[in-house]
Amino acid sequence: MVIVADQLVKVFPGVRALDGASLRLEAGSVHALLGENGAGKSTLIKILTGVQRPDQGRLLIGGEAVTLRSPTEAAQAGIGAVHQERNLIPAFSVAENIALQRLPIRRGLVDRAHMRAEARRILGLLDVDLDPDVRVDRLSVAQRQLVEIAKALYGESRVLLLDEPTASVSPAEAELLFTVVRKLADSGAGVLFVSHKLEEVFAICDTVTVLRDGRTVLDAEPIADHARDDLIDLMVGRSREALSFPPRPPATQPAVLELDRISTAAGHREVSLSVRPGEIVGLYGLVGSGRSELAKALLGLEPIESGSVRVRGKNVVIKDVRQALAKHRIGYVTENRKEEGLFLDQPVSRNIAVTVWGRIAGALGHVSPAREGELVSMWVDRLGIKLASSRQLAGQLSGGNQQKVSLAKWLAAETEILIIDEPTVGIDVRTKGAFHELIWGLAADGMAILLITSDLAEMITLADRVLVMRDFRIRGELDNDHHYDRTSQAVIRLIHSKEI
Amino acid sequence: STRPTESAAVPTAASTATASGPVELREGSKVKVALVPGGAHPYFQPWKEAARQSAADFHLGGVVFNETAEWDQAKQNNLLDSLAAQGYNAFGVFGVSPTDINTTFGDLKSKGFAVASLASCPAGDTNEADFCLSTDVEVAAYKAAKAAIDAMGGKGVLVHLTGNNVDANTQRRIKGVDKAVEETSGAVKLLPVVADVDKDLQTAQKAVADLLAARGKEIGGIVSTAYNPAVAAAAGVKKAGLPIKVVAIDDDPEILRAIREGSAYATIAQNPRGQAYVGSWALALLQSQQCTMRQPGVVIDSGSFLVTKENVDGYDTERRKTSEQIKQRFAAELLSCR
Amino acid sequence: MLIAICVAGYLSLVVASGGAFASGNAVQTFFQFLPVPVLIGLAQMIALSVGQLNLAVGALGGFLACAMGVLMADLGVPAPAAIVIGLALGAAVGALTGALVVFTRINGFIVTLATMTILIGAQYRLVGTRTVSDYSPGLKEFGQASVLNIPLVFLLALGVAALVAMFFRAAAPGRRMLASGSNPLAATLSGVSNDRSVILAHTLSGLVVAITAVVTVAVSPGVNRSIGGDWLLPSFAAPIIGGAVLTGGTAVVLGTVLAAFIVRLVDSARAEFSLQPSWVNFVVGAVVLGTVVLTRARETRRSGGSS
Amino acid sequence: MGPRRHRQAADGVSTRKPLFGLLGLIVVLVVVFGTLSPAFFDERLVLFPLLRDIAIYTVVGLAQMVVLSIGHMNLAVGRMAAFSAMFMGLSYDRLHLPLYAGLCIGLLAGAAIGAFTGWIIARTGVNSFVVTLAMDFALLGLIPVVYTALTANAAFTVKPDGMRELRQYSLGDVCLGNVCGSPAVPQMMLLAVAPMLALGYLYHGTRPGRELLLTGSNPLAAELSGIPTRRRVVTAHLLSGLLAGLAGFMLAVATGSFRATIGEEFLLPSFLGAILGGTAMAGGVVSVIGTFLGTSLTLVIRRGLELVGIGLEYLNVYLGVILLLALSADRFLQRRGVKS
Ligand SMILES: Nc1ncnc2c1ncn2[C@@H]1O[C@H](COP(=O)(O)OP(=O)(O)OP(=O)(O)O)[C@@H](O)[C@H]1O
Ligand SMILES: Nc1ncnc2c1ncn2[C@@H]1O[C@H](COP(=O)(O)OP(=O)(O)OP(=O)(O)O)[C@@H](O)[C@H]1O
Ligand SMILES: [Mg+2]
Ligand SMILES: [Mg+2]
Repeated sequence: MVIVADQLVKVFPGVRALDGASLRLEAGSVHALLGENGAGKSTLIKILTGVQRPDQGRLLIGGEAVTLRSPTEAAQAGIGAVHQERNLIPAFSVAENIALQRLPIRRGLVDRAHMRAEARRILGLLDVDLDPDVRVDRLSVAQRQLVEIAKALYGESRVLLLDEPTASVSPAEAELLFTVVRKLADSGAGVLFVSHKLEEVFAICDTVTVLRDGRTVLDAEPIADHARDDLIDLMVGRSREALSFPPRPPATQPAVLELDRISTAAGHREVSLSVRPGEIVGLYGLVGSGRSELAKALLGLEPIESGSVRVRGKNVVIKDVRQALAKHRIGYVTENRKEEGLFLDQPVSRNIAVTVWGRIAGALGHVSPAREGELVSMWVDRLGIKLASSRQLAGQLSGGNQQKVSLAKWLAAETEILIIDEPTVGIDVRTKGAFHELIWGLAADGMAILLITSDLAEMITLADRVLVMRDFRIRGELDNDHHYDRTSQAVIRLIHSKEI
Repeated sequence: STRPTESAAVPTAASTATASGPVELREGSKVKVALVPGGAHPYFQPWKEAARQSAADFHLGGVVFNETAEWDQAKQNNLLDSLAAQGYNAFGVFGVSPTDINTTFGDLKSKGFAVASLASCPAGDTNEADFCLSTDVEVAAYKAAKAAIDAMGGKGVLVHLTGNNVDANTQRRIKGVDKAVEETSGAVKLLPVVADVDKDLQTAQKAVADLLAARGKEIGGIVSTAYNPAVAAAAGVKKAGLPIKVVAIDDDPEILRAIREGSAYATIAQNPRGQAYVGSWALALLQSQQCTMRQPGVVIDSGSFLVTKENVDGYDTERRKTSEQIKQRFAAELLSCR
Repeated sequence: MLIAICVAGYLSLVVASGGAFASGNAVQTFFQFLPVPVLIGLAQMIALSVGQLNLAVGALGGFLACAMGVLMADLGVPAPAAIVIGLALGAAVGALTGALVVFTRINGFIVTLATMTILIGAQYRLVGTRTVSDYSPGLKEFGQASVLNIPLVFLLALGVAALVAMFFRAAAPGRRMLASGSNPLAATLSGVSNDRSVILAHTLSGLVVAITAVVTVAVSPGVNRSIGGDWLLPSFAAPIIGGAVLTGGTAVVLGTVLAAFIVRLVDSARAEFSLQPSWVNFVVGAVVLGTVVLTRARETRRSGGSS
Repeated sequence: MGPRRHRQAADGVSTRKPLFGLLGLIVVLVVVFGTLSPAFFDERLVLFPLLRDIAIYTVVGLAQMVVLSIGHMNLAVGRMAAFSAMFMGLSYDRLHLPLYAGLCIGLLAGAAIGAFTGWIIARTGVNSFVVTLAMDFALLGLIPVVYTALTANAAFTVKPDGMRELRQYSLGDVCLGNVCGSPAVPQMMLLAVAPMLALGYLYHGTRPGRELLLTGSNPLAAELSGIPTRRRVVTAHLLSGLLAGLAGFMLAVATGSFRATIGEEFLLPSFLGAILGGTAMAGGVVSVIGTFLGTSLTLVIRRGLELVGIGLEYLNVYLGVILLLALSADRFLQRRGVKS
């Protein structure tokens, strides 16, 4: 069976999200859908799953035209999807979330036994071992991601649409997913795979479609015929050279941020690290190794049980983020934009300006709109955030652009110490490059940066030193020579080192 | 018992007959009377009928009965203004808030309207209205309590059920009952007042049930100065089968029924019909410039009647007689007419 | 937690009253007036479960009670028929409200406030200021009947509570309602229709209110325009003290029942110690706050109420 | 907190404030009622008292709006009004203070009780609904005790100088040279306009105002963006108490005495005005003008029905029906507008 999208157009107030996008998804193949942030990938997927109705264009399934009025209809047509936003019911069990599409009924009531069995079977496919009865809100980011995939597989989808499924999972878990995807494809399913990680794309996809500004610029061609760079050129519209930074002379000034044998309620033990001005210290680890929570503890959001925090040489106790920002000039870019980073129902301008009001507010806390306006537009330009107007609601931006906004917020704060947690999750190649240059530049200008990322390539591109964390302890440190193979080897070795 | 009121009323009636002839309203067609209670309540229902009748009897331009004030002084003020805007020029009002109503009366007077305070007088000792025709809530409560105490044989434990605790009228009812109890100099013990139980029938019913469950044995009498508690008390006592004397105020059919079947001992009936009927008449005389009050703001007792099983069927004729006497009293003593 | 408070409270009352409070009569009185708060609490909880509010709980209840009263007393409709009509009417009004919310997209708060106003008016149209009391003795007997001093109406309420709990725990529509309440977007993407959930929620809410009205008609000496006038805040207090979240996604049947129980305890205490109304209000305030602080404080350190 | 916010973000319509719609509705209704009963335009007997009510209930709506802005509620809004009115009455009755001095004392009391409520919420993290409900009960108990102890009829009836004038005077009484304001607009309206301007500036022009909105929009993100969310919670409830107090004062002046029953009718109108005006219950979105318009709409409907001579048998029924019809029509037109 093939599914064809023909010349789709979708207009939102102020944006043409899709502007003549076409897609041809063959059964039995893994099909990559590439494009920059805001290119229209998620919109296309929302249309293929009946979440949104196209303004123009047609959908054909197995040759005949169809209109999908709701996700249910899409499911009935055999289309399953993992959307970019997390879409689980926190208070429900894993099994129930997976089966929510079609709850099995026996004698008028939900048949939990059957539901559990189904869940086990599907989780088995992914060979993830998760208790089907555990509540989803007890799961880690990655675990939730896997549940979503299981959910999409439920109900024998013949077509599977994956919108950045690997954005927040560890490499190992990603590998797992890929084998499943292959299995499905070989068994005759059609899989559409959206990702900004081109390595993955080349690893598992057969064919590729590229969107630019809502228009299809490369239509279902064998991926083998294309090199990484010309795909990037197609997405971006102009060629650009891959960037790599030379190692820098180690920073010399005294450390501005030092953790000395910190133990936290969250479970960290004896964590020590220090960051100098002009230095990027990478904190690597698998999902759930405790990096974000370390950052949170540092900002007073998790109680610190023992050890000391020194900022610019002085012992400090940080009560909350406000204090960290105002008094110590420390900023924290959260990893989880929807819950912790953004105000989805607020204009983008406020989302960005929130950290600067303290600085620009005058008497009576008056904020000059002009001053705010120019700051906002400056950062919108510098990060190339794609929006209709700065009054647009953050919730209406594309996933990647939302991520940019939550970063812009902290860059605008002009702190001296910046903790960045998973900065480039779901960010397209070009912008990723821009981010990297930006972060590198910030350090060059003397900012002290603690970088948390699960993206090893990114870590090796940026970090001067890499600390490896596992199970809430620092397992080791190594200097980064920005040489991917060598350093990655070393990091992986540290992670899997057996010594306690 | 109600003897005093009457014996007080009768001689004056006699005297008027001799002093001056009855006053006839000459030209009522320009007078439009609005009768405005504080809100919907059984007590005011007789006003409706009285409104129709006075309009017919005295050939008035119109008499309207409007209960949309919903027990909110601000709403009532607006309502009065709206009615004025519609051309009504004489107002018989039961003020929602006795402490505010003088202000309202003042405003109406200053706009040149005749105003009567019906069924309750403004708090304090001034009355901005032309006259106040009522049995004061405090007096009514006092009489109810006395009736209950008499029925209890002058001793025992009495409970007082009433409405919104922060309402000024409630405060006056509480005073009335307290007064009656004090007069027994300790022979009657009054339990702490149970207020705020008029919100809805079930709140009242619950309160009564809890009360009887907790103190039923010792209680000798219940006096209820609010409607729902009265209905609830009658039913509750009947169900519990306790020898408790329930005395209510007002004579809503439901309460009269309770008296007939013996679940309530008595009620203090007032004279809403008379208030509205005589009130409209006097207002018409004033607004048509035919008469003026000799003593503006005077307070007239509209009468109150102890209703028990014995006189439950007869008390209304007695009441109509009183109304007639009040009318004559107006003619004889209170009004000075051209 | 709530259970502990209930038991402790009840026992302390029994002790304080020198055992009198354990006597059959007192027990019966205590439970006689529990069904209504429990049921209106449940009705509100059902609306809350999808993130809706139902301000019309009291007005609808009062209207239905009066309607049934008038049907039986004035039009001589037999009790069973009147009850069926009442239940149907309740569900219908609920469904209509839900439909209005869904199709006009007007805030549910406004819609139910408007329906509340309308129903209050209708209730007055029906009975004016009189009290309708001479209807089906059979129904009134049922209202007073009890087994082992536990009133039937209370058992009825417990039955309803059990059904509601069942519905939210095990019935597919119930689960879908919770999904909609907890995260509408996710629900949509899982093929759950939020609109349907909202309509269903209001319908069920209306139905439970109708049951409350039936109980009211059975228990109280009569019905008049005051019925339901005092239901609004209690209907919210019970589920929210019980742990429901205003933005939806929760169904706390047990909590609601227990919370209603606690409030009822305060009533009884008021009578037992013939407390001043002012003091009682203090007590209620304190109990409410105390209970919730104890149950919730550990849960959330996040600032502010959940709404 | 998620759901409503997602719902809003999902479609732009529900977040845009229906101001013009409301204004249109009000105009239409005024015209209709005006033609049904020309008395509607009687300045002295209709417009003046109507505007006075609008002034009072706008302030009531604002008192609710400020807590809605952080996603909270204040169920004690009426009782806080009574509480602060009580202090005003006290200061006139016992301290014989002039009108505005007493006002200030009362407002302080209102702000204090509001701040206290907010403080409890911020400390315990308990749902504002429950805390304010409890506070309502507590005050409901406290206030009568004080009044019965100090007054004969649960009210302070002293009338400080200027009270009568404030109640009766209109802009017609303030003249520059020989040009006078409209006699239909009560001077009390100024007491509503002042807070409207202040709040408008607070929310649009200042840091604390925006921080209130963001706290309502997403408390966790607000905390993580360096907003002192707890302090903001206190701020919002403080303002709520303050405004409730002001409304209490205005009502007392309009009706005549500072009494215990002040504010009993405030609760539902406070929500109705704010929410009709486009303020989101979930927090993060407010509209000051909207609150004013929403309040006006409901009061205009009621007053119009009164003038047409609708009795209690139909008043409430029509009130609800008209409200629903009007809003549905408005929504319908809005969506048409968006489509085209
Ligand atoms: N509900 C909406 N309202 C308004 N604009 C929207 C809405 N949804 C998407 N858009 C706009 O449509 C464009 C495409 O969005 P989409 O999410 O499809 O991009 P994308 O390709 O998924 O980007 P990313 O890789 O960052 O997820 C963006 O400019 C976005 O701002
Ligand atoms: N195995 C697990 N089971 C349950 N919860 C987990 C697990 N691993 C992590 N979590 C939770 O999920 C979140 C992710 O862990 P955390 O962010 O602290 O570590 P991390 O190394 O920063 O992971 P990430 O790469 O997602 O940032 C934390 O709230 C953590 O408590
Ligand atoms: Mg996307
Ligand atoms: Mg993390």
